[in-house]
Amino acid sequence: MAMQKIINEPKAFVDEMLEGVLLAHPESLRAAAPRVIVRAGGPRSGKVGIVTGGGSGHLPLFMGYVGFGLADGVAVGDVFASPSSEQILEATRAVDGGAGVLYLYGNYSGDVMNFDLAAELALAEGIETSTVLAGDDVASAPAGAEGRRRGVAGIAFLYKVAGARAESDGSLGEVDAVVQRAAAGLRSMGVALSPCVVPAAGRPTFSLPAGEMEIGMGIHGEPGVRRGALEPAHQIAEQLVDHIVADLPYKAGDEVAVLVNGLGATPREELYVLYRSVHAALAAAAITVRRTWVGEYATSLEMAGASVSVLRLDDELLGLLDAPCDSPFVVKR
Amino acid sequence: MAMQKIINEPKAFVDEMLEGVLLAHPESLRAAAPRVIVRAGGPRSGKVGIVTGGGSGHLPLFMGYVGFGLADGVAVGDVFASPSSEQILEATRAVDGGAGVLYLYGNYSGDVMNFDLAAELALAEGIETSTVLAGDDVASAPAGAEGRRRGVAGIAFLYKVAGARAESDGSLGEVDAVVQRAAAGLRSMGVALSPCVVPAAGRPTFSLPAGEMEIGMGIHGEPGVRRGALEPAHQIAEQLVDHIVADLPYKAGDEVAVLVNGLGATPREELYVLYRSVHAALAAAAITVRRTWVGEYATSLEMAGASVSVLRLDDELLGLLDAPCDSPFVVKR
Amino acid sequence: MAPAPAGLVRALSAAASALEGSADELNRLDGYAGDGDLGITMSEAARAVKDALAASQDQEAAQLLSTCGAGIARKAPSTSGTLVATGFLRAAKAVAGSNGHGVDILEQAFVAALGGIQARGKAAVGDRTLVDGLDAVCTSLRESLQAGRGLGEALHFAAAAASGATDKTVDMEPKVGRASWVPQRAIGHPDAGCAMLAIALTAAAAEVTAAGPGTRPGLIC
Amino acid sequence: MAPAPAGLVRALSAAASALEGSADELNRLDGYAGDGDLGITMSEAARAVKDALAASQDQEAAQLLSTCGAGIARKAPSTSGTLVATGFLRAAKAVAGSNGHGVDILEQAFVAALGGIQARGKAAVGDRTLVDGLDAVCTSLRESLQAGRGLGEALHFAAAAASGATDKTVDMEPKVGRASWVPQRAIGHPDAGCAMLAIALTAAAAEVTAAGPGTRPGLIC
Ligand SMILES: Nc1ncnc2c1ncn2[C@@H]1O[C@H](COP(=O)(O)OP(=O)(O)O)[C@@H](O)[C@H]1O
Ligand SMILES: Nc1ncnc2c1ncn2[C@@H]1O[C@H](COP(=O)(O)OP(=O)(O)O)[C@@H](O)[C@H]1O
Ligand SMILES: [Mg+2]
Ligand SMILES: [Mg+2]
Ligand SMILES: [Mg+2]
Ligand SMILES: [Mg+2]
Repeated sequence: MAMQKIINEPKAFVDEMLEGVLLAHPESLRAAAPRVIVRAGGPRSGKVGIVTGGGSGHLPLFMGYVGFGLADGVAVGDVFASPSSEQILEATRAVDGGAGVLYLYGNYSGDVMNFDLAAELALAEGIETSTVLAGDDVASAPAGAEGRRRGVAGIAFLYKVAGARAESDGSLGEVDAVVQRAAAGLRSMGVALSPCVVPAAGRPTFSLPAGEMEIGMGIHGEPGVRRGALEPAHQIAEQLVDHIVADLPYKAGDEVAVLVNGLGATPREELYVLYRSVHAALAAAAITVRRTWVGEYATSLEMAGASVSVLRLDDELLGLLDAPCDSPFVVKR
Repeated sequence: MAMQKIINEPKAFVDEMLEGVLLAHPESLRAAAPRVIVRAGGPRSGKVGIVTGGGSGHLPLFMGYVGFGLADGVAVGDVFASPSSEQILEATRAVDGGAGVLYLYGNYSGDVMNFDLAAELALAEGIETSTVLAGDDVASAPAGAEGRRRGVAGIAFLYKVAGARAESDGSLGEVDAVVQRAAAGLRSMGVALSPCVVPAAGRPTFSLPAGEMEIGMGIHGEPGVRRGALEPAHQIAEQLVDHIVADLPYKAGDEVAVLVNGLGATPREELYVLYRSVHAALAAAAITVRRTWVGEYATSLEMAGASVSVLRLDDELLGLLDAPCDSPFVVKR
Repeated sequence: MAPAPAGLVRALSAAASALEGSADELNRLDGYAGDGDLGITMSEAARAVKDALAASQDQEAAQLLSTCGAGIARKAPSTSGTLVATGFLRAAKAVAGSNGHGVDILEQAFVAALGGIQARGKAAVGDRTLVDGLDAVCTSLRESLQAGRGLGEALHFAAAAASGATDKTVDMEPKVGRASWVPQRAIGHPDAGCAMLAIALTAAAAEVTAAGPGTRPGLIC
Repeated sequence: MAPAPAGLVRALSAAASALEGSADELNRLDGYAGDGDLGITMSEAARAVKDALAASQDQEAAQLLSTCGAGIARKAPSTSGTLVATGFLRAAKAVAGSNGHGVDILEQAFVAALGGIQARGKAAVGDRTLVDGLDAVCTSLRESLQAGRGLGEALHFAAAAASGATDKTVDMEPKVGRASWVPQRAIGHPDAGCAMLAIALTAAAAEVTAAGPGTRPGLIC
């Protein structure tokens, strides 16, 4: 399998991508240091800063969530690899407006270690930080071991909640608390239909024969919970919703927001076919969908597949979801 | 090649997709008739209505451009197939606010015939219409035969211009005139790296060996102008820009908006790598990029590849591009 | 109101079946320089025709043709589908306003269809479209009329004329439609829309000839 | 300020080369239940070490170890890269504050590295990580110290201990990191991080033994 990619030297992929982003969106984004991107406007004094980061290859994750009503800065790793603590520290310094900085990112041990290290270094410089991890993928560890779960597309809801609360001048503790509450009621699960190719590796991350699918696969191609024949959309939807609803558990009468996320190569049309059955499966569990996001919110290069995320709502969370946000990648009015 | 798709019965694909869209976005969209989608709010009296339409499989095209500051209604065809004149007429009736209706769609003979037929039927009912065709693909016919060119992703700019002018209460003639001017200064060209599979057909639309690319391919897999070995991103960018700039011709000193569009499976990261070189190639021609859109604005299911569109700007067009718009698929603030 | 003649019903049904059976071939021909969907479109059109026929018991010929046209326009709104629908609708009008009986009314129907299709599609003879086939069919029907041929024979001549026109398109450059975007790729293959017409007419002619003595010979009335 | 001993430079260089040469193998092992990138990460780490060595002429041992750690942290910030970087930085501190000469200071360095890695990664012995290998190495170095072994011999024993610990991981369930998400898929294969430690130590031991009489025997000072 040759790489059907529009790239130059694989080694230059991340840096050239960043150059392109900065050329395309100079009014929105600027580089505070190599591979450290922040909002062009700089930190607003008194606002809690929000720093995120992770591997490249997941756009709009993570950089795409740097913008008004979202995060303030991002440390950009190599493809599917953690950024360094040095980059995270640079981002932290650049977005600090004196009210402390929230670290919001996915639960991967490389990222955790580097963010923790950066937090220690930031504190030594007098910048207080607080951390919320997205660990929404129910396929990655059983109930009772939630702390070990990896973060996937559901983090999009957390950025929205965190950013809106920070824009409305919440304190670091207040922002942290509402995002923790959101994270506690957030569950995701996905299905992969084809692998992707990391440019520097030049080979598919895994092999999946045509006609098969893998339920529960991670966004870097981490093995899932079950591989089998490709099933119709409605069966896929039912399984994903069953796992998600069984896990929290969501109760009849709950109101939720739903995200149907494409992993990269799956057409938007298919995401809506999937959502149709997700909606029905949730309705069957007497769970009401109040808000629906459908599209690419966290990808794995050109992987085919989709994930479903469900966020339990309360009035405050609904209000924060409805607040406007604006980045070159994610806009809500 | 099995179909690695999240679907149910291929025959039900379009209707199930539409059900999903309406379930996901009830506050924004409603069905005025089978496969006829309009803005939920109904027509605003005195505003020029904008109707579009075309085959399915191109989301966000065409339905995604129904929203505030964009189009008002869409006739949804089968995958890659024209909608019927009956659907177009229904959309026309549903969006008519008494100020006439602009038909804005891509130059494909099936669509042209059905929109023309609908226009005759609408006129018989007392609804005045006017038509602007997107024919931006320079690869589809030589200079001098612009009228035969097919429409591709550049139409996104035309929706933006048309919708903004209509929201600011332009007359049908005024809206038509500014969109015609935009269309006259709009050029696009693309490259395909892999085919897509139409669900009802079950086979790839064309075959393209790994390691090859086809420059100038149409968004339904229509043959392009040249097939050859896959080249680095910067060479692809230079060729696309050369064709585009030579065609209008854009002059040194011109200001333009640029759209780098993904065809479906190509990661956003690659689109930015491509934009980096597009920007450089335009700068080398002394053309200044004032606005940049990067993402999926017109897809071909899971086709891999990208297109570049260039819109010559003047003050009015720039202002219309910067006006807000809001649909479930396309939001600008 | 006289019900549509059995010959017309059988001819249309045979043409529809032949198009369904040639779907892959038509997709293939349309694929050389077009988008490879003519077989899909014509299968939809064939289904629309069969639906119209199934509900045709009491309809007269003009009404049946008009129902076919409306159904095709609704179900198969591609370039060729829309044009064929236009052809049916124009033929229906011509038939309703005529007192012809045999080959004369068939000729009037096809001339009307061609006129409507050219008005809608703006293709000239020689542009390498189904207009080339239709033009040859109209010429052939006029000759059959002058030669005093019977309906079945005239249909066979018309089918042969459509096939001949199709063969001629092999070396022609497409001037309109999708195929005109890459004209050189079409050369060496017949035009798909023209081939479609030949397939439909050949099947209709064979069916009318095969129709036993129990069926009424008239096609239109 | 004494420059770093040639033995240390050669041992680090040999370990780095061995890791680069084992990249595919390490990717493969990490792929069974992880994300298959340990070889890529360790190649980056090896390059960072070599860059540090190339600029090491006048650095003393503690400074060289610290430069290695900082370089790895910057260039290879994955789980294992960050942990290895932490290990180097802690070892550097231990070495700088010690008056040891031979196996004693080596043991102090490894104990400090293990402590730092456990503080950062929160893995216990038995969780099936490189902590298992490091723990076995520390035990082995303590024994070598008590047994009065020389530096080269102690290093060989340490490498053997790391290999033995790696073998033991084959039947162990992963309790932390990526592999813990699909613990059953790891069984039957050794832990990749543990294997990485064994490969590095084996190469270092071989290099130190092979070092001719012209080189200084000391590893740290
Ligand atoms: N303007 C036209 N007038 C008459 N026939 C046309 C015209 N354009 C195309 N055709 C015919 O239609 C055929 C293609 O039909 P179809 O596949 O339905 O078109 P598309 O897929 O482009 O909508 C061509 O082979 C040609 O015979
Ligand atoms: N918490 C931890 N503490 C110590 N070692 C760990 C820990 N988590 C993982 N490891 C080691 O790291 C190895 C994987 O490293 P690496 O591939 O760099 O991780 P990742 O790709 O998940 O960031 C594992 O084989 C294991 O030995
Ligand atoms: Mg990794
Ligand atoms: Mg078509
Ligand atoms: Mg076609
Ligand atoms: Mg790994």
